Amino acid sequence: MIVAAIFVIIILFVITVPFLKAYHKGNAAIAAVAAIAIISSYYAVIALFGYDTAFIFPGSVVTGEIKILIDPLAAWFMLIINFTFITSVVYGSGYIRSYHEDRANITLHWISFLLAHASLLALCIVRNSVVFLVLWEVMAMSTFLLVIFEGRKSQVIKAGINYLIQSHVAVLLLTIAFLWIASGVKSYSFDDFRDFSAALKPGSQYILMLLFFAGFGFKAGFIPFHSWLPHTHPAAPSHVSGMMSGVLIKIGIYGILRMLLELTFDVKTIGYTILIISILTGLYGVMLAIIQHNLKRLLAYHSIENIGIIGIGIGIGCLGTGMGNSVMASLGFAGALLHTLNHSLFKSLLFYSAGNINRQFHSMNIEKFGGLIKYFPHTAILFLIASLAICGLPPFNGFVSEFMIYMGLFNGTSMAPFPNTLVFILAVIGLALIGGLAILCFTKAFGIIFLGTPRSEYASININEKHWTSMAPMYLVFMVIMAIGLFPQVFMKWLQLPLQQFTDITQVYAPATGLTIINQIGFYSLIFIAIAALVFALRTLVVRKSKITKDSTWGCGYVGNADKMQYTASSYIRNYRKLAEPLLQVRKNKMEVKGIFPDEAWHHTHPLDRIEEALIKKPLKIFQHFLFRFSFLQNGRLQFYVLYGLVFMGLFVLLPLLLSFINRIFTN
Amino acid sequence: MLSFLLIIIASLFFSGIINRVKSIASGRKGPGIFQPVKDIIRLFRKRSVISKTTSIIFQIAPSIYLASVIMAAMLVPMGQGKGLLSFPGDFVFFAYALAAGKFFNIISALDTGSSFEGMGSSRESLLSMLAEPAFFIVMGSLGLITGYTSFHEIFTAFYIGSHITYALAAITTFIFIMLCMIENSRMPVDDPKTHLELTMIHEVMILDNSGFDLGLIMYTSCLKFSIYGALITNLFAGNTPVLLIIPIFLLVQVLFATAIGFIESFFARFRMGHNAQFVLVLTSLSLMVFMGALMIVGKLN
Amino acid sequence: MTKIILILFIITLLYFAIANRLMTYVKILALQGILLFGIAFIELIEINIVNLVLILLETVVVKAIAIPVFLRYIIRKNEITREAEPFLPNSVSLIIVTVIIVATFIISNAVNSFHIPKIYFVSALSALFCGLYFIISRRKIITHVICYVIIENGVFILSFAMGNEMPLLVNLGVLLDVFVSVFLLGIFINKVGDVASDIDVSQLSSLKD
Amino acid sequence: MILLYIAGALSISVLMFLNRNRNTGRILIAVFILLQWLFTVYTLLNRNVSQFSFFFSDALSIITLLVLSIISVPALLHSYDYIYGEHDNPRTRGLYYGAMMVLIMALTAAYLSSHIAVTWIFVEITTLSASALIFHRRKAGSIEATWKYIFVCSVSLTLVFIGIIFLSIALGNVNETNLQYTRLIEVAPKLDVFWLKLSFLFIFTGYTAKIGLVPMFTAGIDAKDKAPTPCAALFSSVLLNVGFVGIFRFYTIVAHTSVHSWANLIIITAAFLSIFVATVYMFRLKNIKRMLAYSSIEHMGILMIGLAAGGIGYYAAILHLVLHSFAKSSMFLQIGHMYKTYNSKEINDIGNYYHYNTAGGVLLIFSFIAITAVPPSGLFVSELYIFKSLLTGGYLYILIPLLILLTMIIWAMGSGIFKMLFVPVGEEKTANTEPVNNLEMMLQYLLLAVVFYLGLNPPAGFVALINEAVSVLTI
Repeated sequence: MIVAAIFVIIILFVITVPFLKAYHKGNAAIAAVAAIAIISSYYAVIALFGYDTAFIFPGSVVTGEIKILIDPLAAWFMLIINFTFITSVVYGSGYIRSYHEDRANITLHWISFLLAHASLLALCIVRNSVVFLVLWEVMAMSTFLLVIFEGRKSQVIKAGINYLIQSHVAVLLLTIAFLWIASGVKSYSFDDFRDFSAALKPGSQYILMLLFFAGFGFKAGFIPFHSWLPHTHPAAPSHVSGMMSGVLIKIGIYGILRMLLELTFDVKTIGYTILIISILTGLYGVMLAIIQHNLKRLLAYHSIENIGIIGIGIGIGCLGTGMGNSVMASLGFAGALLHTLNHSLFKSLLFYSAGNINRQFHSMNIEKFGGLIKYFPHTAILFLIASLAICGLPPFNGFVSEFMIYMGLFNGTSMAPFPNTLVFILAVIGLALIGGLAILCFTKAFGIIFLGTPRSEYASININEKHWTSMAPMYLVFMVIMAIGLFPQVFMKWLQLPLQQFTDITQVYAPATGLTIINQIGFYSLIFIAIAALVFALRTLVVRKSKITKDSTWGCGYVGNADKMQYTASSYIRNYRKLAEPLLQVRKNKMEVKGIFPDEAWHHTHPLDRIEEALIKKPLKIFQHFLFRFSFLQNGRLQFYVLYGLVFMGLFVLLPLLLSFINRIFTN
Repeated sequence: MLSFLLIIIASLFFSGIINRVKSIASGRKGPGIFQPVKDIIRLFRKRSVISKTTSIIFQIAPSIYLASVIMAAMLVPMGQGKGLLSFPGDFVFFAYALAAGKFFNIISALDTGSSFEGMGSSRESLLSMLAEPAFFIVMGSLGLITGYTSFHEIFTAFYIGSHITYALAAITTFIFIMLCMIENSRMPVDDPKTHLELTMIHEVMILDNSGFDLGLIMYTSCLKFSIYGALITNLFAGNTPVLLIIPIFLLVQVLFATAIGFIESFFARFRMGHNAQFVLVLTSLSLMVFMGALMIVGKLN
Repeated sequence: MTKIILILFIITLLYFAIANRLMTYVKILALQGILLFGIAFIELIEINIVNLVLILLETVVVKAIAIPVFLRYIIRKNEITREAEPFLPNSVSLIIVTVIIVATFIISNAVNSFHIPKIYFVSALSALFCGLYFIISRRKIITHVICYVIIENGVFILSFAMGNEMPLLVNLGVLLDVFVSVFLLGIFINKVGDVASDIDVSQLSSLKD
Repeated sequence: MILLYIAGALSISVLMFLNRNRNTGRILIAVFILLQWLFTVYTLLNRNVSQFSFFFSDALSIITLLVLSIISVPALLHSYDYIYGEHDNPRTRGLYYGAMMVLIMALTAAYLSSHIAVTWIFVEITTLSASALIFHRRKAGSIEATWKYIFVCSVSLTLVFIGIIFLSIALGNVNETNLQYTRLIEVAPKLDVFWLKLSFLFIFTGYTAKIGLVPMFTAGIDAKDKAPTPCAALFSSVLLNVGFVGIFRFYTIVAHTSVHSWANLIIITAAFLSIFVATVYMFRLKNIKRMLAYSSIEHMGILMIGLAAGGIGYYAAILHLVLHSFAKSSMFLQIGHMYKTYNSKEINDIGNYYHYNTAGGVLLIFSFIAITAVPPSGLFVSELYIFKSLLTGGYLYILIPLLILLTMIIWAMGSGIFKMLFVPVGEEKTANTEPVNNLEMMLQYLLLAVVFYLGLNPPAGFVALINEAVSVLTI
């Protein structure tokens, strides 16, 4: 019994871990996570091969009976969650080690880590709205505790609270949505959703679906609900950020997909809504990612971008179903699901690499770095691979999913009637731009951090990147990335059953699905690699004969030390910034160079999040001002306290009299 | 297979022709059309000097750059003859393969830690990023007209008959040429013959490459030219039989090269700041193509 | 007869409004006590004798004598300044009190379902609201206590109205009195007397947010 | 039996007051707890039995009595340690315990009383004893708080009394002199609307001083702030409940008349304003005890809204009452430890508490979850029901602002509490971390555990009890 087993593991862990040494806590966590992962993965795998697991708990008076169902969709997400959690826990056990003196804190950290894992898994399989909400908030709280691991810094706490509140708002939206349904049907089970929503008017159906979309969108990070991500990721420890942007935000995607399955609504309208929002999300995310100077913030914005891409996939899928075009539908949903997996892979890899650097320098400011590839060769190469993957370049996994989404889009372009095709072409433009901007962004990130020469004096560097706790998970992820890039057909086979839940296709490789290309893609990527290898081999063959002389970079005649003259991150993206200035909001303050012999001059840019400013910061400020207006109430004056009572009673005595009086006047 | 060979062949004399035209236009006799190839071969034999600051990236990048372009070349069909590889959605692969190559090109420039190469790569990355959508829209709309998603099928099915198709073909050709210029950072956006690093894009990125690597990069750009030439050929002579296509192709290549030569000798390059706008113009042009496509398939009339 | 007494009671309220010495206030309290005694004597004549005696004693002893004397003692002991120091000039408070009384008359007329003479209702309600008004408009803590006692007297009158049906209520009123006296003792025997009796409330308002 | 209990409690408290010896004090406390529980068990055993014709053990009284008896144990024990740590003056100690026992006794009696006047009397007594507790420290602040509490409470209780008189006038019109609740419910439909409205208004306004709602909430804040934390724990749980009981009993009367909707209007207005006020101050406050006091106000507002919304809201209101009592009291007791650690209530002086007292820190985290009604807290369930009742009752225009305000409150509380838990203040000051008494810790954890358990998996008996309590309204 999966649930019981997981419970037992958690209980055991909670009991034992406080008494272990700080060093062993990590290993205990690894063991526990692995155990949970193995157990749940078993059920997931059999579900992917068509043997769903379902059982029913009696539940309590509050919840009603709790139905547990492990269907392929849930299984797919469970596997993603498990994989990322395993890598994350291994990496974390090494990452945390430097904090070993604060044992209590570490205990809390690992316990909440385990809770987060369990609750995420449970969210995938539970089919009862009350329990769902409870688990949802358990997940939110535990991840919140994970985020504030370095809570000694007050800004970390601030970021954590920000995250907590925003996820709570999400819960409220979901609560309203669930209550709306629950007020109609007498149970909290997901199974009644369909009938309820079928009975609604189309408008209400749309609003209901939008409620769910907003609620889950907060977790997933669709604009305008994204603003917690860029604050939370820099605050959190790297393995946590990896886990969060790997799987935590995916649970939002899961929720949306699940509701697409459970509810009845006009698929097309929802499809277009999701599609448009997702395009905007993707563009917005990458556009802001480029101008970030903090590596983790940059990665956070890229999570937003990738959520956008996934969303585009989902949108296409919905539209495909709406138009009865199973090719498009399967391409869309397959792309979305696969990209969910892919993003969880390369994004966690990126965060782990960032962690290796952060552990060394305790800074994430890109401008400080340079030439790190000489100190962190493994990290650098892995970062490069992940960047290529996230840019969706062949022969890596990102390309496969984006390719499917492209195919779906082109397919839809020919299907849709006139005004709507514009949406599709907009999506194409968006996707292409996203790809291009991503390249700009990651050439910047990789180039500035790892290449060139250091832009600031490094303190004594004692590299610890080769510790197995950081290398093993990273290379594991890398292998999976390559595997998906080169042999996607294997994973497509696993996607078959989840796809069948959304589309009417019975056999993924039926030519009707248009997924047959995916087999070949891997093969072509192989060819690409082969050619590259061939050329490089040739080169080495030739070059080996003639000896290579090493000399300093050509400085256009300038012979002094040119390190300070290197292009910085902000100068690298200056052209772009100029171009996108009207859309973005960048606070600049600078000191111009003046005089013939100018002394120091500086120029700072602080990228702001326009949507956050407009939709969250400003309204909050206004509201708080409004609240402060009323702070005269508790003024310590006894007379006033008595007066309040008088006023209150007077209100209810005189108002009715007054009203009746007025009535009497107007009646005659 | 055929197309691949043709492209290789064309790539040998393409930039030679350009140089020849330019020198004739400027009243000189000019070198033979195979001069560039000879240069490249000479470069292959030369020893290379490598900057101390560079890393492994700098050494593998040129090979991958070339590989990406070769990969792209294999995807291009020729008349009724397929390309070496042809599959639905291959033009997506085409674009992304080129992008991959560019990625490495850029980071290898950054690897040297020189301010000029940083500058060049920044410009290059911005321009190519802005160029991406145009290509996709054009191919997408061609696909919309024909209902296919692979180069070969699209071009064979694309039939130039009506007024709209003339317009489409014209615009598309223009876009392809411009894309090609941007890819190789030639005249309107960049002038390879300029001697001020501050105004270069592509040339300034390869300042530190030398010997074999430089040769590779040089040849890569030749190859790119002939690839785009091949695309243009296909656009017009999509479904002509194989034997007939060969002369057409060579003809087109020559015309293309001369055209570039004339452009480069009679036009002045844009100010660096204006390049971005110019590239965006391509996107809007490609939207025109899309509208035309919509008209053809009768969704918009 | 009772009506006259009640009228008198209301007049005391008016007098309270214009009086501006603490001692006068205390005297007014004593007078009200006596008036209440009178009402009780006339009204509750037919309830059982023990209860009646209890009530009469309470009115005379506590209301008319104990509380005034005690207040007088406090004022003397802490040599509180004799001025009442209202926020508003007396003329204004006179007007307000008058308005309150008139308003209560009007309200009582608006209500039709009475089985008790309205005058009780009027005097009680006006005592209540005047008391609250005095609390709000006076500055000294001691005046607050006095005004609270006035409110109580009003309530007491109201309880007389129901006295014959439900003597219980009157007893509750008595109980309330006892509470008040206990509070007064408790507070003013304890430190509050020293800390806060002679100063005005504005200084006793440090607890705020 | 109840007379016995009252007599016993009074005598013990008097003894306590006179006693100067610590060990006797301990024994007396033990005896009192024993007595309290004996009486509770007795009441549990014979339910729906009228005692001495003024007291009746119905469902509501049993629920509240149980809550009281459970909370009084940690309160008393905790107080023992509390006084012990303070300047150990036997006289003040005696007064303190005596007052607390009287308070508990009065609360018990007030819960059980079946006669509107008797309820009123015992509520008056709670005011007396509570003010003695607030007065405990004898500093300027506590004196001020005491004075304000006494004054506001007496004024409001006078209002209640007036309300009762109006009610009796209304009764007089139908020649009815019996003030038993049961009888009142029967005659309610016959009563004159004007007097009924008036009396409801007065009684409601009066009892707001106890339950801590707008308009009369003001004094209670100072009281909870200045009273020693164990007393604060009692004030913000069981003392609020007595106000609720007072209002609820009268509400049951009104619920059977045409005044019902009007009463709902009053209640909702007061409740919503209370939540609003709580939000206003949550952002300004730097004093954790006051913050908790305001959060009590907020919760009372929520449950009153539930009461007014009707339907499942009735059930939710009482559930919320119970759970809130446990959560808030345990939280206050924990704050007591915190106060001992830092000798300050100011959030800015407290930091990195988790480091000094891990068990306490974890408890605080859990109580934060519990008090802000974040699932899996039990309060979440009750709030869920309340939202549901608002949704079904068509009060969407209340629900939306309510949710916004609640979110704001969570924000304010969260930033305060987690700052205290993790962020160190200035230089690492080595607070005097005397080991906390494990028994107390355990009791606090138990209280919290009850919150979570009762919320998520309420035993059938409990549910039945609540349903019985609210059945008066529905039939």
